[in-house]
Amino acid sequence: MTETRGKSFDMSTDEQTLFDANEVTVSMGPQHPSTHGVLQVRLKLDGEKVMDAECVIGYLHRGVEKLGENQTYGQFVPTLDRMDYIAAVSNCLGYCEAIEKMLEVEAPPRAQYVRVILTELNRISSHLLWLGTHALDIGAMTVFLYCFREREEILKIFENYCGARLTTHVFRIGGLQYELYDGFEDEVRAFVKGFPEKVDEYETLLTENRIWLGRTRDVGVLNKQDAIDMGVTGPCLRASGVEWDIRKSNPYAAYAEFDFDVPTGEHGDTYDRYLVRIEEMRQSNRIVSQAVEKIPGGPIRAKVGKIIKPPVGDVYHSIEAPKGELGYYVVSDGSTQPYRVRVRPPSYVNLQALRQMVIGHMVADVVAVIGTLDIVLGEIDR
Amino acid sequence: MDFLIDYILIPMVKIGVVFGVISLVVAYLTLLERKVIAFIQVRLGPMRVGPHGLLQPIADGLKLMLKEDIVPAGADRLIFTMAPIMTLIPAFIVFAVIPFGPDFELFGRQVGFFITDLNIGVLYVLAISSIGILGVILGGWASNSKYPLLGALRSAAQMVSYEVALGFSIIGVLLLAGTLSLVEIVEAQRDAGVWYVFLQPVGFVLFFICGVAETNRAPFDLPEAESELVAGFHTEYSGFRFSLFFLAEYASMIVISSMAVTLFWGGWLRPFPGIGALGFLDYIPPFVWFALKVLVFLYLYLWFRASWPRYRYDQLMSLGWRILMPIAIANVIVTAALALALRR
Amino acid sequence: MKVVRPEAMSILKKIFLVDLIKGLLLTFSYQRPSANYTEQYPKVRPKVSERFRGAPRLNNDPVTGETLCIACNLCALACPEYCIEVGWERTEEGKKALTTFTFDLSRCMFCGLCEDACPTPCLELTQDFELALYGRKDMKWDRQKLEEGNQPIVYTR
Amino acid sequence: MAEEDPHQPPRGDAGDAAPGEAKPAVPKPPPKPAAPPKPKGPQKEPWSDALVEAVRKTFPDEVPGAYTFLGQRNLVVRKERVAEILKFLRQNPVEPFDFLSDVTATHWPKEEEFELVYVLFSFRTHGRVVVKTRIREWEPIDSATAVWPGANWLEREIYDMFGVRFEGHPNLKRILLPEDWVGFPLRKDYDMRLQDVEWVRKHLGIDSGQKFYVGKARHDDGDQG
Repeated sequence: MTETRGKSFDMSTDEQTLFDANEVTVSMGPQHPSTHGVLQVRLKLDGEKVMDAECVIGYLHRGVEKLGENQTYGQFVPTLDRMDYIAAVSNCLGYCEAIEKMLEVEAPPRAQYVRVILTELNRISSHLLWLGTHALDIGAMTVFLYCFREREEILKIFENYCGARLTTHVFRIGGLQYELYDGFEDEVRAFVKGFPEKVDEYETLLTENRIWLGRTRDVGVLNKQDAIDMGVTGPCLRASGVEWDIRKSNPYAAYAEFDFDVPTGEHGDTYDRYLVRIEEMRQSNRIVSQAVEKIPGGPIRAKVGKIIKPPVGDVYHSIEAPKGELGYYVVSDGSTQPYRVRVRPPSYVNLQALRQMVIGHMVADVVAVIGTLDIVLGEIDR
Repeated sequence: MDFLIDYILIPMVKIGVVFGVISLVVAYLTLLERKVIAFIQVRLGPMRVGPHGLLQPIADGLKLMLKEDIVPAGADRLIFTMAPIMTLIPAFIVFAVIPFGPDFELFGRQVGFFITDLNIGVLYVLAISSIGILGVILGGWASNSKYPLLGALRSAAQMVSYEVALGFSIIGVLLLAGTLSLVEIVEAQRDAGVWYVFLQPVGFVLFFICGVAETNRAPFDLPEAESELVAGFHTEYSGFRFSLFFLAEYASMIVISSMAVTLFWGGWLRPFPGIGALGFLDYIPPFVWFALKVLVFLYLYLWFRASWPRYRYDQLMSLGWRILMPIAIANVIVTAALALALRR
Repeated sequence: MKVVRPEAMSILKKIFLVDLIKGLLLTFSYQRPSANYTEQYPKVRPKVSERFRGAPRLNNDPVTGETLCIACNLCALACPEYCIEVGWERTEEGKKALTTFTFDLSRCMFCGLCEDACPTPCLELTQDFELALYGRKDMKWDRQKLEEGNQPIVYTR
Repeated sequence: MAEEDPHQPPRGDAGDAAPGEAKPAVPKPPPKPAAPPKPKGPQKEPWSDALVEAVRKTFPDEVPGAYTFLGQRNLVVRKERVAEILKFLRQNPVEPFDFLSDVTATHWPKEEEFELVYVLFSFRTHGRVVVKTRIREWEPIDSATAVWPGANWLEREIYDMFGVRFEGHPNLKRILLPEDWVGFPLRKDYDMRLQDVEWVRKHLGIDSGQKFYVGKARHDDGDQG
């Protein structure tokens, strides 16, 4: 991308041309400790200052969309888990709901509630992983392990529920495959009860820490207009001051029945994004605590035939994944296989904003900004 | 004969002992670091080699020695080879002047618990420890790679800035003790009956902060910031040469801790050396007191590393020049004025 | 809802490094051994959940010892990775009887769709999770291996 | 075997999804025009409200269709002034769609056409509209980057996967695939197993096992090792 918006360098001043000869191009990644996967960022540096940055992606491209065209609707679901493998449940939910929308069926209320609980737990686990790695990038290594400890509890719930921890394949089109196991509510309740004080612990380590403040405040600023223009979604957009959460604006599953707030920031810097995500974890916790108390009874799967054949047509359905708007555009030609599945990956679009966020900052800030965007390369490259 | 024993044999034995003990301590410091940080992070750390991983440093050392030694294509071979040695040697020879304890008698001979007592010991430590940085810079430059180069640049700037503040923070102690010999500084604290940290708290805090920065440890570990520069100046190093850098870093940690103990925490002296009522503490040998105090400081190093994020390069610079330097200078002036006033 | 930034610290708190010391105290308190979270994996076997989707197994009838598989091929059709091959022949009565069953574990992603599709309690994903092998060839499990179940190498230390 | 497999996917040419085999898998036009199964299912319903009026007023000849399908509002436009229409939609006073969620494409080989799909979102009404336009193969289309800079990577991906050229795009080159890759993988005539064998050999130094499958759309796999 060549257009430069927001904060950019004026290359025409004398000072800049004087030092042009000292520019050095550093390739950060694809093997680098803090590019969160196989992202390559080509940095043009003047000393430690970033003059230009270019993302090179595609190292993990597996052709998920092509695979989808060659599998039946039901078979495609486990493949989706491999996209954003940090938030596999969200991927699954978005796709299943898109197909349900096409089939004009609705998952039964019990399934909806379980979906909400698992998706919100997944959001917490995704944010925990983000917080851990983001803090690790900035040098606070202990937060990483504490976050993983809590994430482990969530993964245990997933494992008990559906038999897998990461690539869960947890929902099916039309509802759920697995009935809740004995003790599910108790485990979730125990987690929900203990979690807020763990968040307080992370905050003790980071929120007021002067080094953390220095590393995150006014770093990677993305103002409101730029964020909208760049198509940034999720916590990154909300930190820039846009109050938009698909769970509120276009409620899906059972989200309309729960009481929660959408945290927004003001400055659009790394510190605001940190605060927004921390608050989102608390809000997700709140949703789970409400949902687990009133799981309705009844069937867990709507009547969907063994062969899923949606009518001819197309549908775009999007949900609020932990990283942002996760959209599925499915075209059906009436057969058992989708004619076209398009995934709108939130990380992919958010990563576009990296360039304008890092120009003018230092190398160390590039690491902080990559961390704060919360990208998952499996989703970007698909 | 006496000449031979006093000036050849005893120093040789001492050097051998100190070198051996320090090497061992450095090796086990790596284990201590892994264990302490592991426990802070609710983990166990190395557990497989020996009971509770006690033989881990030896296994690590063996592994590093047996590993292939890679010199990258395009690297400056000679300098690339020399750089780790240039870092390691200064880190070890600093121990020549560190007093581990008072004189003691051995076979009817008065032997000092230090290799030598230079009358300019403090200067010697400062001078030698700044040579080590040369190896870091050269190593980063000779690798012919961009990340090491950035790491070397960072460490050069960092060392230069913090060296100054470090020097200033010691001056308060020197004013009080009136000597540059480390042994005499400890003895001066004994005579004064109080550790200098109580007279120079600001000086001590400054010294330790600058010391952490000097040794490139968290939160000032910018030259090797693994999440930014991969591994900083030693990115291209492998095997034994890498382990030399590694040893040097840990040896300098011990140096800074020993210096802090010697200058501010009364060296080998027991707590409250002026209070006779605590005389029973004298039964613990002075060397143990010294070792305990050094251990506390080493623990602090690890504790900091586990708890705090890392500074950014420009923040580090502004901290050094804009905050630490003025405070250090003010401390010197205040100490000098008070010392002058009280002496009258 | 706007997130609230913490107020600026007072000068006194700043000088005495209160923010940094708070963090230090927290990390210090976690050194107590009771807070430890590590599992010593090969020594202590982790308890895998009942529904865990691990190594596949073909169940036999516990009484007669005959296979429960009716060779319906549903698992092979359900598999997104096409890693199951079912071979059968007609018996004299015209019924299908299982002859071979090949499961390519190297391509399996343990999604559980084959298990869901199986109309009998035959094909099952068990709790075995130690599936590392030295060669890809061994990853193709035949009927015998599937019926015996996985025999993982047990490491003692 | 065939009588018991409801899951039988049409494993033939994935292209037009017509099985065309002897297996009675998915009979596309139901042979028996029996009772009422045909009208069942969602239908496209014409959509007209103030927004459509406004668009039609500004671009009288450009909007041949406007319909809703499953509650989703679709606007079919002609390709010539897509960027202008998008700009109008972003700024129109009735319902400003200030957010571009997605740009994507679908290949329709029978018509030799590509359908470009723009998904817009309005922060004010929380409504979505899907703007669709069709172009012939190799026909260029105006880039939306002038309206939303965020369309940059999305359009690059379409170029990468379908070979659609966007005029006025600042940096139109491949994004997910290597720069010198030959072929556009998401076109329907690009088989799932197909790949740029030359590229793989040149850059990875291996003979890909999948070269045996070039041009052969088969799912049964031999031992690739």
